[in-house]
Amino acid sequence: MSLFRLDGLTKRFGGLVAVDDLSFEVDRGEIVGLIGPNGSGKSTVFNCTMGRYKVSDGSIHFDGSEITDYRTHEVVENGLSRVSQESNPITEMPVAANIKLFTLPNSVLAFRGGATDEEIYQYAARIDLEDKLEEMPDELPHADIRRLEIAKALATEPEMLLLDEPFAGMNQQEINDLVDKFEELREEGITMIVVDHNMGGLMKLADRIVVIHNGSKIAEGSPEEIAENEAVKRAYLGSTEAM
Amino acid sequence: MSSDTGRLGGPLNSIADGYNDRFGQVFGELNGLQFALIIGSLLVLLLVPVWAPLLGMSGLLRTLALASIWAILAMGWDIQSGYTGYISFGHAVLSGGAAYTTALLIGNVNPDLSLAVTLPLSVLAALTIGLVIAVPSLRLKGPYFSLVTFVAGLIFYQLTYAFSDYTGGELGVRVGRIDFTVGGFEITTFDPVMRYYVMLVPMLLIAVTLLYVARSNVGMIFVAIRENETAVSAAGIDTTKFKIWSFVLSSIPMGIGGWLLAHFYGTVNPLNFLLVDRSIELIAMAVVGGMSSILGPIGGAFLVIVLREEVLRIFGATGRWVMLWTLILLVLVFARDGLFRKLWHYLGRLGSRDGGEN
Amino acid sequence: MDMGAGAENSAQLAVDQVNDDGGILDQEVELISEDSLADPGESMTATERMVEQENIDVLIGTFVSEVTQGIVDYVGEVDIPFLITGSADPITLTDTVGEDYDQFKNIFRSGPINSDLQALGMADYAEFLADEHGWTDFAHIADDAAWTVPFSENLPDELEDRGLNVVHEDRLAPGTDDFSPMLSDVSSADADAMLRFFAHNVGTGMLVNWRENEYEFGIEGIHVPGMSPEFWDDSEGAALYETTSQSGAAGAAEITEETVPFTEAYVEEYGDSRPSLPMYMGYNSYDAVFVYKNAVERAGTADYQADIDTIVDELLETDHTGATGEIEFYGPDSEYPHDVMETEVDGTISNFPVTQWQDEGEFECVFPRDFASADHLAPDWM
Amino acid sequence: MISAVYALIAIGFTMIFGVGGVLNLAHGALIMIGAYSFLVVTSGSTLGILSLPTGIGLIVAIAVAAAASYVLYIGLVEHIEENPVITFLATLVVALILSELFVMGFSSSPRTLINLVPGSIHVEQFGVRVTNIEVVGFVVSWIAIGLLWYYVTRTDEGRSILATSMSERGAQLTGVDLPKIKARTWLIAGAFAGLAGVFIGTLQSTSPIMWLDPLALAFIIVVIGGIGSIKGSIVAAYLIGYLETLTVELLGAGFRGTFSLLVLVIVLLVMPQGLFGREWVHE
Repeated sequence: MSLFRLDGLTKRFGGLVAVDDLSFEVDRGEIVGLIGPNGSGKSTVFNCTMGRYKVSDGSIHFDGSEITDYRTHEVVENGLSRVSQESNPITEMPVAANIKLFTLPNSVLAFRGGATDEEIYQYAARIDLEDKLEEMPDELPHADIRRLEIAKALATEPEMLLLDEPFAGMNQQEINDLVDKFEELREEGITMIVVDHNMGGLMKLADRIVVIHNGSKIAEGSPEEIAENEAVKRAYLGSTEAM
Repeated sequence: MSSDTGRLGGPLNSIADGYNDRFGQVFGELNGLQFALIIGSLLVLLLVPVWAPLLGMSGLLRTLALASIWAILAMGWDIQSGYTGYISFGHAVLSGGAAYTTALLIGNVNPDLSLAVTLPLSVLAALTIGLVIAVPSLRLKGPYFSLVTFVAGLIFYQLTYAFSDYTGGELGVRVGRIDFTVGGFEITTFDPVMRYYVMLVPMLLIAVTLLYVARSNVGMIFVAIRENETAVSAAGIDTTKFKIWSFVLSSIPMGIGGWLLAHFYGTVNPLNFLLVDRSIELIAMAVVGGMSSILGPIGGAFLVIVLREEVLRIFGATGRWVMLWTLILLVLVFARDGLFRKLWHYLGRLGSRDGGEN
Repeated sequence: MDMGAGAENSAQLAVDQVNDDGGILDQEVELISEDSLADPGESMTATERMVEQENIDVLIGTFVSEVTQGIVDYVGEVDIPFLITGSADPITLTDTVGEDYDQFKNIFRSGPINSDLQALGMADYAEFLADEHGWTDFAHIADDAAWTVPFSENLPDELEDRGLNVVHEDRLAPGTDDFSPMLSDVSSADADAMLRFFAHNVGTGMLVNWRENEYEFGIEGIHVPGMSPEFWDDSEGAALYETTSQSGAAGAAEITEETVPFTEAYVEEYGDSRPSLPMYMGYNSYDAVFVYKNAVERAGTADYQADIDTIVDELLETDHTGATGEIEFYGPDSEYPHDVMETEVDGTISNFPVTQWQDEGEFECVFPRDFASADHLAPDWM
Repeated sequence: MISAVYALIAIGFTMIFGVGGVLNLAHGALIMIGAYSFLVVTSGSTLGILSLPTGIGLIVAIAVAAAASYVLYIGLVEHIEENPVITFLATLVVALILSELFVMGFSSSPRTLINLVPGSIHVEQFGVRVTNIEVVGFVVSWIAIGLLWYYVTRTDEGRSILATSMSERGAQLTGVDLPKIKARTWLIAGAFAGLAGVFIGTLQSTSPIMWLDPLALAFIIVVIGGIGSIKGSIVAAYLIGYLETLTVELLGAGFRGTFSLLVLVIVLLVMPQGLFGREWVHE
């Protein structure tokens, strides 16, 4: 049985259909790439999944339960975590506290608790951020801020990560390092959906790729198959973007 | 300068370290100077009945008792508005609601009800009103939330007139003073010294409790909500639940403060309890002292009340308010982080510079 | 506030006169004044400060009922003689002195007569209007505030009992700013006069509307802002023809032989500042100083901490001819304990005079007839 | 009739929010400034030497309130406007300070303004009475609104205000001088408040507490009409006018203000964008 399943997911904004009857599944341990030209609805899929947008139609299942109408924190409690496109650390708190926040119990009476310093160090170490724990977020270079976002997501102990354009703004060296990290995380048993608008970083990483265009799925298959797919090429040509 | 504080800072720092070892985890760490400020203020406050008459300022007992109540209210506001960033402009409704509950119980049920009945029911009323305001309005953000709470204040103010059969309209209701016996010892707030402690002790207890909350995970989550609410829900934390929790944590001190204020004045009326000015005053105190620090609002409350009741009296009844509001405006523009936060950080820098080896 | 300044000036005048005359019990008298800003909280602070730090011997004043209400518990506790000279709500005495005499026996009202009695006075005045102009149909409009409750509860019945009609009744929220609906209600009820009781509401907008529309009814009753001698200027003359009752009748009439000399002395001393006349609380406060002086001199002591009972007994013996009239107090067991008694002339209450703003911005005393300085005028458009 | 004056107040309030995102709680105080300026220059009772004709008084009131509004922006709000809550608080404190200053300067006793146009119209058949000043208030308010409408839709300067209120960033990109636009908006809003002040001060009362009620009303109107929308403000002003009359009829005078406030809260919670929210975006 699949770990994650979208079933006819549809999201309308007024008259505009951002996601149109989209269905696909992700198996445990898989890394699936979700690609499409700008404005094709990739981020909307994540926003629906995370409970940020209300789903217009269709359903979302994760780990055996339907999470379609869950609110964000409930989705996260269920083992899904998202690394969003924009970095939003809390600038008033150092890196360690930013990570710690993501380990706090969702209980108003839990005055103490959350990760110990040692555990926070471990989360940071998984993404090579362990040297920056005392720094304030606005002192960090871009790539480290992105790492912090991943460390925060990892701190929620997810079974599956939704990665929204994780390579944006990074140089080739940084991308390669990050791809290696994702491989390691997969070894540790984390399932991933990676959104990107091109296939660059995904060719090596993804087991399977889903392509959406104007909110609908137009292709699905191994990276090699997708690279050859005519419909995908047309979609990207239409939007004058290179794959 | 640095040699001065260096001499002083050394021993202070070692005492402060003793404190830090025991309580630093719970209430936050202090350096020697900060520790001295806290302990010094505490001693000064606890010993007012000793030193004020010697200086011929026994009126201070009254002023500082009032300041203690307002400090409770300002802290109550701070744990909700200051920490979560959902700035309430109608917080006087919570304390006023508690005061009016006491008033209605004493005025319409039984004038001899003991505080064991009126106090819990009043706090409960503050809590209920807090939730009635919070649950629908916390969906709004920024100035819109402030607007709704501001309007809630106006509504409650007008309701006291609309239901004047029960509330006594502008006359209000007489509730009398606090008068109870502990172990054969009668405590009455007609006595200025006892009254001072009846107001000061709850203030200190509430301060310790709220400091504990503010320095805990809960406080951290509140601040995170203020800074970035979506990030908090992405952390698997139900922000709505915590925002409502902040109102709950706020309502309790507001309720206690409202109850104390009712008995401090001896009457509950719309002017002293529900007028929008009262909400603005408590915000002003918190902001002047330094929002989201708990200690700042205490300092702010004492500063504002002492200025208003003692220092600025030379400007006359109306002129005093002009001066007070003008000073508050200046703080808003030039020191919006708050005077006591500035002082705190100054001591922090001073203390760490010469206490580097600690 | 004008009212408070008038009271302070008048009390100062009384104190100066007392000192010129050798003081009280051969001691020089000092007046200490605090502005309560009509705020019960402020007044609490001020009272406590005056009692505990300034060691005052007697407390005189309080205009708004909520301020009186706010300090009575404290005053009762410390036993200091307290002469109320402004607020008229009967409950400030019946709920205190009347409920727990021992605790509150030090509280008196030396003026004005309480609002239950004022309602009777107002009924007398309505009969006078019926006599004078044939006005028999009245509208009753009051601030939606506690101080007007005695009027709303008593006056309409009292008027009906006397064969007059109450054709419209309404209460106005404090701070009402649009008076047109109310005026047109009164007008469509065909009232001859509107009896209005305003302290929180300021009828200036209403007066402008009334005059411009030439509504065919008189505006009578009690209008606290309209008692200010500056109200004519403040309202740019819109006050013309409105009446209000006020102790001392703004000095326009010779209520007793004290009234005019006091008014003249006031005008000489303070006539150039606001308020240029003592206003009702000024008359009452002036009288209160003498009431207290006489009582403690008879008692032989002003030491309330030691001997409040003697001072209270002597206050109860008061029979003083003041600027507002003859002052006597109701006894402890009467309906209005420690309240100033109404005085009567020809079956009409006489220490409840009514003044009217007449041409050229002068207060004229129009009621009671006994010492009126001018005839009551109906608006010239009626 | 008076609803037109309320609309005038609400429009000023909403324009400032539209272009700067500032809730100006000192807006009511500007109304007070207008009323007292009129009083000072027209009435012999304040400054004996000055008793100018009322027409000039009206112009002075507008000018002084506009200037005060401009100074408030340049001197204070411009420096703190990036923090909405501090601005909210600071403008409120300004209103409180002005209120106390007016108590000191003019005493707390309310004043009446000299009537611009004495007299009234009485239509016997319908039993309707209207004072001339109400009629003039109505007409002048609509003329002012009309002029504003012409200004923001037909002139380049005015259009830039409209554009800024739609999108601050967009307007900036097209080379609009933002600080200048904002200052100009405050000037206009102040002038409107001054004009409204003279009518409110005549029809109701001129007192140091006259700032709160119009402010609360402006809130209600603006929120119900949709913050930032001129059209919405006008519609809502009339809506609230009728609603208040209805409340007085049905529930009694004591509930007049409360009911409007309740409607405000409900509107805020149910449809925070108001009746005409973001209207300018679509135009």
